[in-house]
Amino acid sequence: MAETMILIPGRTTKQGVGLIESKFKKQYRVATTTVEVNVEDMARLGLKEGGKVKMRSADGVITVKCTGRKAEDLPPGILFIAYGPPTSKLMGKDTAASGMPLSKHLEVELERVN
Amino acid sequence: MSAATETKTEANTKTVENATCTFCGCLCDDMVLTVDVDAHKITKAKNACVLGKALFLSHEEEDRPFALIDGKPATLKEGVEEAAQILTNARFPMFYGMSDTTCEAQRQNVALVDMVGGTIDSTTSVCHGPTGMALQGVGESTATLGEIKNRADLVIYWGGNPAESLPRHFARYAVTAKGMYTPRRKKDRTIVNVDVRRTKSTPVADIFIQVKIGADFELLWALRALVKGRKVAPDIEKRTGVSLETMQDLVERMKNCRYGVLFFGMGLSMTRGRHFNAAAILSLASDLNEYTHFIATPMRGHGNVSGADMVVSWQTGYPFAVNFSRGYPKFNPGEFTATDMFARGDADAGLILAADPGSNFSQYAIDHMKKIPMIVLDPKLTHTAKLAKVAITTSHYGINTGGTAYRSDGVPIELRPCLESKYPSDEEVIRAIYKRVEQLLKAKKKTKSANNKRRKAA
Amino acid sequence: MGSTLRIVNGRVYDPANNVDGKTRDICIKDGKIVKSVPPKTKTIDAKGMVVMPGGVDIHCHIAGAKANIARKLQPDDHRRDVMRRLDLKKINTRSGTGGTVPSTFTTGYRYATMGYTTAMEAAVPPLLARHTIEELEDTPVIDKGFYILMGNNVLLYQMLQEGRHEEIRNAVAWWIDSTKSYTTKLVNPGGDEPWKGHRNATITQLNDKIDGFEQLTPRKIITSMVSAVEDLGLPHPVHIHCNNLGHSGNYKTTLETMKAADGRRIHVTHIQFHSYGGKPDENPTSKAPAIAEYINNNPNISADVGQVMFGKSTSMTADAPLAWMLTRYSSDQRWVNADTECESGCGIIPFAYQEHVYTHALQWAIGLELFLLSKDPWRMVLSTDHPNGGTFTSYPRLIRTLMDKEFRKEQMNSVNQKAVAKIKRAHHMEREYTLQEIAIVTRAGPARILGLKNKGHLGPGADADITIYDEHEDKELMFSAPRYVLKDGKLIIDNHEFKNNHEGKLLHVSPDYDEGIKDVIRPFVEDFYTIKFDNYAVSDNYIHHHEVIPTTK
Amino acid sequence: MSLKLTLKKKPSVPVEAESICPDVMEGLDLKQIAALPLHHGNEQVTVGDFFKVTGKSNGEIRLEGDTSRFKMVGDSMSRGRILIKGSIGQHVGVHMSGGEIIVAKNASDWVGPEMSGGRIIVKGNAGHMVGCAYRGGQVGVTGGEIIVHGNAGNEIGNTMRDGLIAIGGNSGDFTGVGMLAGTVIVLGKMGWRNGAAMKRGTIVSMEDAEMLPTFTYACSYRPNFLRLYLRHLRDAGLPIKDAWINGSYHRWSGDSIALNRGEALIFDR
Repeated sequence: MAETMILIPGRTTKQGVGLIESKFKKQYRVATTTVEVNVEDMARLGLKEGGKVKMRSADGVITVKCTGRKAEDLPPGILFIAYGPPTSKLMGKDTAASGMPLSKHLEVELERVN
Repeated sequence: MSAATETKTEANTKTVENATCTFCGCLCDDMVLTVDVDAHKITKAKNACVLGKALFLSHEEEDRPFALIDGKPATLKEGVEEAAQILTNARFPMFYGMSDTTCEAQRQNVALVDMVGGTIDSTTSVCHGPTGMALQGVGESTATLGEIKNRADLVIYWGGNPAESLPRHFARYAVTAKGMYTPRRKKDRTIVNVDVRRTKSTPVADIFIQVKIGADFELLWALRALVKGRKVAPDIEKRTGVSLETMQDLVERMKNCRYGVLFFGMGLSMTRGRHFNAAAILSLASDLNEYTHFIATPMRGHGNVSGADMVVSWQTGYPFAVNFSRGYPKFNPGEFTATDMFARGDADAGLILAADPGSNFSQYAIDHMKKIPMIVLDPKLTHTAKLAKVAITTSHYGINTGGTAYRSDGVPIELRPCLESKYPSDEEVIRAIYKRVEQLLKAKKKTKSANNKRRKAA
Repeated sequence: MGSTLRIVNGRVYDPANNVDGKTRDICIKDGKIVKSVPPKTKTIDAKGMVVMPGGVDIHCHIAGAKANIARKLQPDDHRRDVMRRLDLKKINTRSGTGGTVPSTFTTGYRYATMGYTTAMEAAVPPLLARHTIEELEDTPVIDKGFYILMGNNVLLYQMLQEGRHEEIRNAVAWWIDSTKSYTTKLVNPGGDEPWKGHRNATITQLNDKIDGFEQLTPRKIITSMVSAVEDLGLPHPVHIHCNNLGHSGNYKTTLETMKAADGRRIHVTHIQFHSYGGKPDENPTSKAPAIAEYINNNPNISADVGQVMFGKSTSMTADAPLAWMLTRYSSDQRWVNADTECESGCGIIPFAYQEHVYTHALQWAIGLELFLLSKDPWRMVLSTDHPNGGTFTSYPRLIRTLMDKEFRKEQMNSVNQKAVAKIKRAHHMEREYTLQEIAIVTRAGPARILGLKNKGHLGPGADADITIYDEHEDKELMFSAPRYVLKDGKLIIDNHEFKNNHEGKLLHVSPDYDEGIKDVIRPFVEDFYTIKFDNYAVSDNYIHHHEVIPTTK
Repeated sequence: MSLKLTLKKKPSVPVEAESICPDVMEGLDLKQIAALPLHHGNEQVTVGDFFKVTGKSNGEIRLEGDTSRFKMVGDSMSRGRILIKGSIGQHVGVHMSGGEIIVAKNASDWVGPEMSGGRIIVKGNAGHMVGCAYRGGQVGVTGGEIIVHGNAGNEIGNTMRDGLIAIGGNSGDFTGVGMLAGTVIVLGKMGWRNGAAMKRGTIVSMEDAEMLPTFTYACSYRPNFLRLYLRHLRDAGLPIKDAWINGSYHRWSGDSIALNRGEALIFDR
């Protein structure tokens, strides 16, 4: 079962520290491949903490791990992930004459892997 | 750098005081760095936050070749020569980056792009470029951070998470900082956080307002209407997730504070509405000046991204997305911005200075970068360096190289490097490329005019 | 090895040396004017031409934080006015954009092509001096310096409140020295505290108490700064933008400010904007005669006019409440406010002066009246407060307006008649400036007021900054396109063509001070600024081509 | 017989082609036309380098081939006609004051920015910023008309002061943003936040649209002027339904943040 949600990529401290160390090392890779999901959404979609999920936008698809966030912290239907090469794959090319495609409001289909 | 601030404590260590951390836009200039001279390492970074500590303490000069051409090690001279050849032969080269380097390097970079008739854009376009465009539509009311520290009694964080991206923002500037008219720190301030989700910044707020995703503009617009004493549609709560009472309460607080500030992040500038979201928050602050003193200011990520704005503006008149194809500057975001030029397939070469679009641009843009000759200057191996034809290793600004960086509020700071590097600075490399391109272009011009003469004679 | 040059057969206007249109040779060696050069020397034949020292702009806004915001703000202003990159034989120039706030390179080139060789940026918050210096370094050809804003400095307020005059003098010296600036500037002294901290109000009377500083008034700030600058012997006195700029009835404030100097030297800038009669919030009237008369009778006062020129301008000022007031009169949506901690405010709005608007026509006419009523051109010099009253590129037109009464009358007839009805008939409207008087108000006068001994004249020892004009009936044409311009003896404009690039100097003053003052300033900076005290001063790394102008002490 | 420019080779990078304009080409012979400058990136080339030039210059220019990388065609055009057989690049008809441009396929971003007269017809889709002001500009289109048969992107008619912009398909976000006056008609669906900060002027859509919280519903009525406009658009080839001509519209007034004298007319099904 896939559900359409809004993905917000953003900065985190872990991603920042990882990026200083190296974009090719574990800390950065883990930080940028873990998506936060509302726990209620997780339950509905049958997702487990640390389980793999697929996110598909009109422009690309990535597979990452998921982690739960309390409903009052992250509203249903919203996903959060640290910026990184994976999120770039989901961005479109159209900038609407603004210089940057939407990078913090990505419509994605979220789906459990396996 | 004055000698007084650099003291040798023991035989093999030295201390550099008042050094500046260049990781984020806070540009904290109160670092006390202890350097183990023999080990060529920074061993202590007093006053640094978690990001700053990582920056200084994990700094290690990788033993990389001075240059890579097609992935193979090369000398600096060979790298410069190859870069110069690429730029001389390009018709529509794109210069991008500049957020993690000094203004001195940025100035040379604009000189180079001016000479080759290319296009220049900075990482501004992927963070607060829309805010720059909003400024061009509606203006802004802003301040340096010290004025906020001294005076602000109402601080609103909107669509940003400084606790994670600018860790010392609260303590140095806006929440727990002690100022002239805010001696009791947080007690003298009301902190509001507006966001679509709870973040690590939310706990510092006295008031948290959770706005529905994608409804920031509507909320800002409704607040503007209320400030102006106009009505808003009754379904506003349904639209924004925020009740009219909450809005009215916020409006009263904003109108009645002594000095109010709206800090905003990419939650506004990079979500649907972009420059209009930014224009809405800038306008809200301006509107409020009918009642009290109010300012709005973006929170900016990279160390010297503001410097890139500054330099490009003073040299060309425009802040970013500037094209020189016709021998003079032309500005048009969407046309001359880097992601557009790469994703559309317009650029036929690229020079990336201190940025990594290979990891944060869209796949469309990255795919095009792989097709054209790219030149990269960076201290580290990056995704962009991996796809580049020429990758030149440079020293790290702020750690190895001195120069100027602008804080996000426009305050310029002179950097105090603490470690020497065997690698050249960005400025030196750009200068070298400039010199070589200048020679090549003169030669090209000569051949061209000779050819023309020959053609005419024939 | 010295390069030499001789300019022959030109009619020389060198008022500082009492040369008024006589044919004289000018000899140049190593960038300086000398008595003689060997007979076999390259010459410029200036037959039928007018030779003057290079122009000196005493008050303009060309570099630094607020100019840069004004640039970013107005891409619409740059688009139609571009400057191409030139591939010259020896060196390439840089491209740029113009409009009311040109890019740095364009600013330098345009001043030079107009025959101006020195310009002073008039308002810089000390905290942002480093930015101004970087921009000035990218402003080619001309020599330049800048004034730091000291009229709303909170630390100085504290010292003044407690009567610590000795410390004030040392602090001012430290600030001048550590920012590499030229003098102190007061803008709407006392106005920032009510603006920033008290619901966007401003201060209106010289004797008003300043919010938070019960013992302080604008008058005290002015007199204290006049004393400090006089004691330090800065080459240029306090540069004052009086309170109440633009408000009807403000001429009284201006007179009071000049009287407050009590016989000591002050420079009152863009005085046109401060010469209005009438009641607050009503239409202004001209009080130019009263202001001109006071200045004529008081040799301690110098002023620049701040002429308004019709067309597009950008209002950019450290007087933030003024910009806020102007938004009421602007059709442009854009307004910028920018506070600098503990030091200054700033306001910017795109603006346009229109002939048919009563106030604009009156402002224009008041400026002309001040010029025409002035009896001492050495003390009432030319400026448009670029780009506030108009851009510096409009100087040639202004010069023609002063030199050509028929041209002036034509313009008088095409502006709002209600505004100029009285002024038009005045006797002084018949006066025409001579070339010698123009040489005074555009170069010799400003140089003397600035205390620049090597500028504004053509005597031995002067910098070889020289402009040679074709003599022409149309003075606008003549002054907009000099035949030759020399900077430091180097031919920049050669037969109307831009031939050479040049790096101008930063002119700054380095007064002595008691090192102990740092211990007084340091704790304040550490507490109430956001950068470390040790990072405040502009280091010598920023100083490349420069000249320290000596103090008179 | 009109002047025909047939593309010989595709440019490797975008070309600025403001020479391709009746005002520039009128009265020139074929050789002179072939020698007119084009700007291929930073390199100045000629019309003849890219196009085979045939026919006769009589005020009408036909462009043949894939010209989607040619920018600024018809810059400041005041008369005559340009017929574009394929797609066209950015800034077509920029600062146009008269004449006509017809694009058979698609047009890129910035169609007719800051135009003051004349007409541009795009048979396919158009990009963003149709009939807008450039960044920083306080006034956009001041006259003329732009008709797009297909869809168009964001900021249609940004700060326009007069004239007509009609979109046959859907429009993007911020349609009619900051309008000072004039008319924008969208037959399809508009995106988000239409008419934000508009002072005066009219935005029409035949599909439902969510209005900003600062717009107020005024009434439903049958605006007379709209019939004229719609008939005119029908004549221009847009598929105008009779129901639209005769139908009733919900009138919303706004934007109350600005003057509140603008209106959005949403077709009442």
